[in-house]
Amino acid sequence: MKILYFSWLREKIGVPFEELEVTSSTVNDLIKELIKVDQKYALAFEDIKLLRVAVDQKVINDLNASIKNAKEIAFFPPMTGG
Amino acid sequence: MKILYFSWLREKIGVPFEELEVTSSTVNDLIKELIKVDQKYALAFEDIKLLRVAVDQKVINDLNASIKNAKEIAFFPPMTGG
Amino acid sequence: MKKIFRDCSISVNIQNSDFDINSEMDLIKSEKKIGGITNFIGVVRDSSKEEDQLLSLELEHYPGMTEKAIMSICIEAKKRWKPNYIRVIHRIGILRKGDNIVLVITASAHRKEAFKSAEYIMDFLKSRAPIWKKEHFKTYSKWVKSKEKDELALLSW
Amino acid sequence: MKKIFRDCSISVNIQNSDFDINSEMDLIKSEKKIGGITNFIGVVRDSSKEEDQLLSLELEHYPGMTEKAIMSICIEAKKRWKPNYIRVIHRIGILRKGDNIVLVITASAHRKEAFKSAEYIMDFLKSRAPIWKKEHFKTYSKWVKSKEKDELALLSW
Repeated sequence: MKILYFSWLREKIGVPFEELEVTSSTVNDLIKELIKVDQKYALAFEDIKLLRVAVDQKVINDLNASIKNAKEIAFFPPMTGG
Repeated sequence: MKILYFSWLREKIGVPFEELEVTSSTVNDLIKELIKVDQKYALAFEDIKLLRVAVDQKVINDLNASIKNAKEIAFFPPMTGG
Repeated sequence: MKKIFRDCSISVNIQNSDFDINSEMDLIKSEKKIGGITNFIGVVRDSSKEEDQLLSLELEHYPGMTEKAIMSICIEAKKRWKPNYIRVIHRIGILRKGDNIVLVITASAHRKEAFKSAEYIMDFLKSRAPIWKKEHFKTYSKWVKSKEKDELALLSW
Repeated sequence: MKKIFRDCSISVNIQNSDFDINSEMDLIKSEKKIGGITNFIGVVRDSSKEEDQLLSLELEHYPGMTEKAIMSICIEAKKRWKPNYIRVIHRIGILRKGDNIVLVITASAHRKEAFKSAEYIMDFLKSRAPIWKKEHFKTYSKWVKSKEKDELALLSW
């Protein structure tokens, strides 16, 4: 699964994206799975209020959203476009 | 006193402006005074709902507005700018 | 009525000639603290039901009063939303389909103030600027009627 | 994502390069039945309290998703107000003070639909387009924080 990071989340993780084999079936589980792998994920995901997630380029509003069959998951802070 | 006409009021009166000696002291009286002078004024001022008046380049909302000391009075239909 | 931008953030012109949006924009962007610029351009539209009936649109105005009336509208917009810059150019004379009629540019630090100012100015130009339009179609001419909804739009401000 | 105007009245571009407002406008004015064109231009503003502190503004985005997200916003605006034409250009990369960031053009027969569409699109671009801004000042850099009022603005639509 391709996992992408943007803005200061990218800076905290240290890479714009990575290809990982994951076993989780929801976004929430994926976050927990990543935190177990490395401390940097714990730091990046520390303030859950500032965390936004897109599954296959669609923003999800519930961290219990399924990621089964998903091709890419993106983590980023609130958008500041325009 | 300078009296100006715009849009179809100008077309009905036949001139864009005229200099007239008037004795009226309100817009309403001026309208009556003009109508006595010529039938064309009666036709132009026929539909009072469509008549707008500016005294010295300020739109007045009450036809009883004074025109004493006024330099120019303008008659025109509702504006269609923009 | 043309004012030097540095001295006054409101500038109004009534003119026969066309305007160039890019050069108007360049004037504004040289200003500090501008984050959002809204502009509205009104263009001559063929209002006939069948296509290609409009030959020209004639715009008559009340010289002297037009500039004052538009300036008053701009001053009110400036009071309400404090945009940094307001620019209005209204053309008069004979125009053709697709020609520019009016340009309103408003600029401020944030978008909301720019949008509201421009919309307010356009709403008031419609029925508070002493300008009258006459449409010349292939087979007849007629003065454009004021619309009740334009008058109602003013009540919302 | 670049669409030919004749085939689709919505067109969205994400690009590093600048845009030219006049040529974008010319494209629209060739269209029939356009009476009003609203456009909004967002420019890089120095948000520092002292003057001349901003060196550059860096815009990062989510390639692929950005175009889709902006297109969805435009489609919603099109549904609500039926403007004849919507054009959005959002720049990314490194920009300097006064540089153009974003252009939104909406055109319709009447002004209200053009104004509302442009304002709606700008409001949603702020917090629904996957773009992030980093300000580089002389002595430090920081990611622009999202504003609560931008989120609240969406509730008014």
